[in-house]
Amino acid sequence: MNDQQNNVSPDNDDIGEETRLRLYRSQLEIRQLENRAHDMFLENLVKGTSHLAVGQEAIAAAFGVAMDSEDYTFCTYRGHAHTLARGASMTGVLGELMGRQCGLLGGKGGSMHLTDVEHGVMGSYAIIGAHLPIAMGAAWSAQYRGTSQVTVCFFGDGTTTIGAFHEALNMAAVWKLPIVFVCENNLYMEYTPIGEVVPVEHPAADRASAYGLESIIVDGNDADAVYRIAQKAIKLARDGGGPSLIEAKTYRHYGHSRADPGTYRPPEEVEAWLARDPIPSYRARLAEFGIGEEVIEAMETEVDAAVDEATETAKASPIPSVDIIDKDVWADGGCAWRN
Amino acid sequence: MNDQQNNVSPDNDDIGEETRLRLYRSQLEIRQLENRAHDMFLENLVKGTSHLAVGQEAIAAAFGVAMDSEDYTFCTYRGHAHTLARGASMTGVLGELMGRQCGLLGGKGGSMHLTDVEHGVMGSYAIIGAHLPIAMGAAWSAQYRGTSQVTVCFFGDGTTTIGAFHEALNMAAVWKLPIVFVCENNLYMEYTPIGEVVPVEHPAADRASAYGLESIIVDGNDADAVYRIAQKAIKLARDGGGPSLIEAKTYRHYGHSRADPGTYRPPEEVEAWLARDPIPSYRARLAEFGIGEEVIEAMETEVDAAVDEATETAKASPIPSVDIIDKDVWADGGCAWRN
Amino acid sequence: MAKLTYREAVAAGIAQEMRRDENVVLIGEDVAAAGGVFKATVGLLDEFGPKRVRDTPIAEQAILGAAMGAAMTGMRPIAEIMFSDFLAVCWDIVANQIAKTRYMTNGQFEIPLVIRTANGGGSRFGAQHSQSVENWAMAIPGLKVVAPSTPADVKGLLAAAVRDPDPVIFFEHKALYATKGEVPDGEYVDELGKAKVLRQGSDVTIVALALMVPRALKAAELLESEHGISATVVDVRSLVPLDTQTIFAEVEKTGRLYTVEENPRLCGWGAEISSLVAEELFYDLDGPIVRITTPHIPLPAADNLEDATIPSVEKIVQTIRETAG
Amino acid sequence: MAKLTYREAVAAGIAQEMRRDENVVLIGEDVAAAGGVFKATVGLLDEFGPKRVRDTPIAEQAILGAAMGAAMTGMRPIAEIMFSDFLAVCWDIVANQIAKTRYMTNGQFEIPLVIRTANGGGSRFGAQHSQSVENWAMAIPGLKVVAPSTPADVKGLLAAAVRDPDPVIFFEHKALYATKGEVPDGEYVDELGKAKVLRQGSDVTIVALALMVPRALKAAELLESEHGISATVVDVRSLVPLDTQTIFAEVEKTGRLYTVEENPRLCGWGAEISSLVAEELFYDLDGPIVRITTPHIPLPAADNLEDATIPSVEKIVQTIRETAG
Ligand SMILES: Cc1ncc(C[n+]2csc(CCOP(=O)(O)OP(=O)(O)O)c2C)c(N)n1
Ligand SMILES: Cc1ncc(C[n+]2csc(CCOP(=O)(O)OP(=O)(O)O)c2C)c(N)n1
Ligand SMILES: [Mg+2]
Ligand SMILES: [Mg+2]
Repeated sequence: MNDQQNNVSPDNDDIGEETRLRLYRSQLEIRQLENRAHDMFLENLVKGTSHLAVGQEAIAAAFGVAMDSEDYTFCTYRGHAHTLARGASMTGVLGELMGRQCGLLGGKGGSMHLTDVEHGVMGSYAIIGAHLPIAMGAAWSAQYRGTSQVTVCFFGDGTTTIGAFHEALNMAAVWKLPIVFVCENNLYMEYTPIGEVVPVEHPAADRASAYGLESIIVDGNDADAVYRIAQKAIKLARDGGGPSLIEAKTYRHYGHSRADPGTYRPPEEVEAWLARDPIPSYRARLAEFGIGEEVIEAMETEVDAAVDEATETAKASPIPSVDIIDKDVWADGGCAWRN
Repeated sequence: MNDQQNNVSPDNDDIGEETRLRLYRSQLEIRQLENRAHDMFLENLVKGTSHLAVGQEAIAAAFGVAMDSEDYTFCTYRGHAHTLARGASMTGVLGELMGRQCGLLGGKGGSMHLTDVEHGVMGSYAIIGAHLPIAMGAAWSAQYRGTSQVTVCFFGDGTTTIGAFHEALNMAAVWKLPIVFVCENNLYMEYTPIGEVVPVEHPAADRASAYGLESIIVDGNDADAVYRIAQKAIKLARDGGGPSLIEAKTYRHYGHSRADPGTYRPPEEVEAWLARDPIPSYRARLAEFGIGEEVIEAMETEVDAAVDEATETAKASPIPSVDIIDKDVWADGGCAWRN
Repeated sequence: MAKLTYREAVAAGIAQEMRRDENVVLIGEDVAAAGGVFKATVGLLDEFGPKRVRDTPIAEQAILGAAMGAAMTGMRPIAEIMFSDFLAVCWDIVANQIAKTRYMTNGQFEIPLVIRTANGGGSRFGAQHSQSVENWAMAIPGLKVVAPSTPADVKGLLAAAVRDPDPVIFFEHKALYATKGEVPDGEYVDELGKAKVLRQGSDVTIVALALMVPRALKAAELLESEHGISATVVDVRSLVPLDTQTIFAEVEKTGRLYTVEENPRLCGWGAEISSLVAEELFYDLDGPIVRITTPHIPLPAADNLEDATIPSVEKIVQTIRETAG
Repeated sequence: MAKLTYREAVAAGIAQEMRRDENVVLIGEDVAAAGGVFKATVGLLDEFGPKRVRDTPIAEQAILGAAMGAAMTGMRPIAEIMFSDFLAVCWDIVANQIAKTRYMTNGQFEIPLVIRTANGGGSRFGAQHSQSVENWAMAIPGLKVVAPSTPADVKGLLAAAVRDPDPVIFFEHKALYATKGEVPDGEYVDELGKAKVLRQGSDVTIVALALMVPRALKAAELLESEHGISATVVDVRSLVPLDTQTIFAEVEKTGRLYTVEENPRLCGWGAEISSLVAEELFYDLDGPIVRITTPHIPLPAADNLEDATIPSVEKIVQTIRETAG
């Protein structure tokens, strides 16, 4: 077990101002964009379903900052955060949620499948567990091709009970693949508390030893702590040391999905976690480390403006042409299954 | 970890003569019948494929003796042993291997699907992993219906890497089901050594903690040791204490299946394990515990005769009538999918 | 008769059967405390308690394995697979185990279980949460396959499925959950394997299923009122057993068959019905058999794309108008 | 031309492509050291080493996930699923992930991979190791589906599948592994999506696939010599893309279509072809379209039962004789 602490003072800063500002900015961008997406549901501008990561931003942000641009991200339907954290455009994300031409997938995929290959976002997968073996395959490919690329694969606590989780972890460990599996334990699968469906306390960490891996738990609401762990695991993978499995404790502020008000959660629990909101606390830490209020405020203003602009651009984008329906089933660009 | 020893002397016998004789007889029956099946392959009387458990008899025998007649067994394509150990008829087993009317399944299922509901043999399953969740379901049913039935589910070392293993263990543990999972670790999946595909030393036992279970390893070539562990795990299950996962170390004398001469195994390894053949050593133990040679020989003669008789009966049995092809797709006895 | 929504009819059907037989139980992800993600099982936990209405881990193989093992040993489980797309993660248990075990064991087991699942598109959920996969199930020997289009059929066919001694895959349509209809009060059990003639016409026979049924009905009205084409509409309701008698009788009368399928084109259930008619009713046909299907592509997510992909009333009208001449 | 067995042609096709392109790799259970349980990959480990020819754990989702992730990132993996029945345990990766990801991402990925698998009956392995499931694959938009009947086609189509930029499910037939045939020497690449007319007749057109092809050919000989019926035989070879041009041209000539399928009846590929012909060639037909299939039941194991279940030469002859009049 490896419970991460922050024994670092402003005089002894292993992270540094520039990185800290990136970590804060990334968290902010995610938070603001997710809240905007939420508002747009209410206006019925976002269709289908949508799964927000508000409350969980520190994890995506920390990995986003710790990863190299060539590295691969695989995430879930709750993947707006991980997608943004790699540098995908806000307009592309919002546009996809709204089913517009400017969407990352041109409107074809929807909120659960955000993908941006140029930024190493190798897809958001909507069927629980499926992306763990696929991410493992990308890691195998990097190993085979002899690149130094690392794959990071995000998933939830509820995902630790499905077969694909087990298959992927086992094969990644046997083949010593350059991959980091990140379990974001937000205490719930959809509406059911994770403790009711898993016989161990830590759904991921208590299983690491089953794959010959170290048990790693980190405070997922502390971007610095996650960043440190991320750096370590990514370095291990890059150096040929094989996979890691990290369990990051966190909490989602909204319900599971658009349709869910989250009323099944005890109010005390919600309150306690709201008090541990990763963003205000990180803001306080910036101040602690001597970063001026004006710098922080300027960044906040910038991020707000960027989200506003992305919103307007996405709103102004036309809906997709129905012509694309017949496109890209096959690599030849079409959909013909017969001559 | 719970490595079982035999610290029992003839004066201090926890098992007793009657049970020991049952254990020996069951092992013998399996051995003789499996060898007969092997001979009949060579004569082309057994069709399709077939997976012999020669060398692994102690495990099936010990559980067979430890179980109550109402209990449930679920096993694999390598399931002749477990089927016989619950009392299924030799003729029924051999007949099925030969595709005869007298077969346990009337010739419809073949060697990989032996089933005998009357004796609690709830089926042999030929797709790796599938029967673990199904066995778990039978255990849930016993719990739900409030019976005291225990389910025992056998599988191999290679089965510990597939998703269904993980799903079944997790749910059995969360629901505290009356089930005993028995991994027969014979060191190989088909032709590939288990060590090449699993990142831990003990493919089952090293994963028990992932389900909140005790790690249990037993010498699978020692029927007494397996019997003791079986009794304990069955009692735990019957008393509402939930599941166990047992790893029994053993070795198959033949290749994986009919088509496999097993040449990929180092000769020293084969020799070492042949020297640990469970049957001669158990015979020696009987003598140690004062059971007379004449008693043993009489039993051996009886078993030989029973196998001979079953062989002749099965050979004399007609092949199935093709009329049964259309029978029993549905509970109404027929196969109509339209009116 | 009470007016119920399609989703209320699900709960009503389950409750009816659970009251009758204590061996009927319900398991699935979030089916108990949350009442299901589609709210189709609301109230069941309260009435029947956590022993009979159970939340499970996310482990579809375990869910269906549990159901199968229980069904083999005297219970009558109803298992929910939240979205029918997820049948793919437990397809081995469905297609290789549940479907085949009775036959392989020469009839030693009955496996009376129901797998309920939310099928179909129209919710802008994208390609992994919107599929119509009733044809996957139809292709597997040993499974019965039902897909109701109205609240009354939901209740009656679900009850029949629970009482049936064979495994039944019960496809509920996501886009119909909010629809309302009269449902017989009191104990109500329908019969599996019976199609329903919903409208009688003289020119063409339209055979449809689930969400395609209301669309076919609407199309038939428009065909009549605007194009002078008189259409019979048959709701297939049950793909296995298949009521070929009813379907054939209607095709014989009109001499023209149209199938309206939500599943993508290749190997859909319409192909099977078409091939049956082309073999057994060839000489009664007055013209080509036409299949109206979702094209053979994954389903796109954006509203306008999804709407242009799944067969619409307009598409049905247009196709029939252009070919029924 | 060398005479190779069907199984040797598999290894020859893989070796040819691995020599050409170092991004081609092979993974699967027991494919490396053991050369495959059907001995179809013998020699590849020796030639290409353990980095390119890899044994895996028993974890089909991991195998196909590995292949998909690798294909998305520049490799061209060939993954073996030992028996096609086991596609059910990884059906999600096949049907929901591999098939749909290119489309869902608006073409951001190519997924050039091949899934080889041993399909079909005749080996007395029973219902979980003998299925013909090519229709499962055909039903999934986004998959190409190939099933060769001769060693030459194995080599040429396997090479074409490896070079194809889309995912291809390559069904090898267990009962054909031991058959022999001429295979072109040197680099040999065939084309996906082309059916082959193996025999030209004037009375009926028989469309067949894989093991059913030699049976259809034999049946055609008997029909000619013993019953005076002259049959065309088309080997479909590729279900997706489907060569409707070739099939239609032959049906037009004879006016009668018979499909011979090993998959169980409901929603088989023959239904799709039948429905296409009933829609587009209706007026060219001189009589019913007849499907000859394995009945809609799980496959029994005993020799005589299995033989009486899968379409045989006699069954084909008899059906055509009784209906082609
Ligand atoms: C195979 C499968 N089963 C069920 C679902 C429905 N589902 C979507 S999200 C979810 C809960 C996932 O919980 P967790 O892994 O903890 O992730 P979180 O949503 O908390 O981020 C479920 C059950 C699914 N998408 N795929
Ligand atoms: C899902 C699946 N994958 C592969 C196979 C082929 N197969 C049959 S037995 C076997 C090896 C199983 O090894 P293990 O679990 O150790 O059992 P053992 O044969 O040693 O008793 C394999 C890979 C299968 N039957 N099912
Ligand atoms: Mg969660
Ligand atoms: Mg083994």
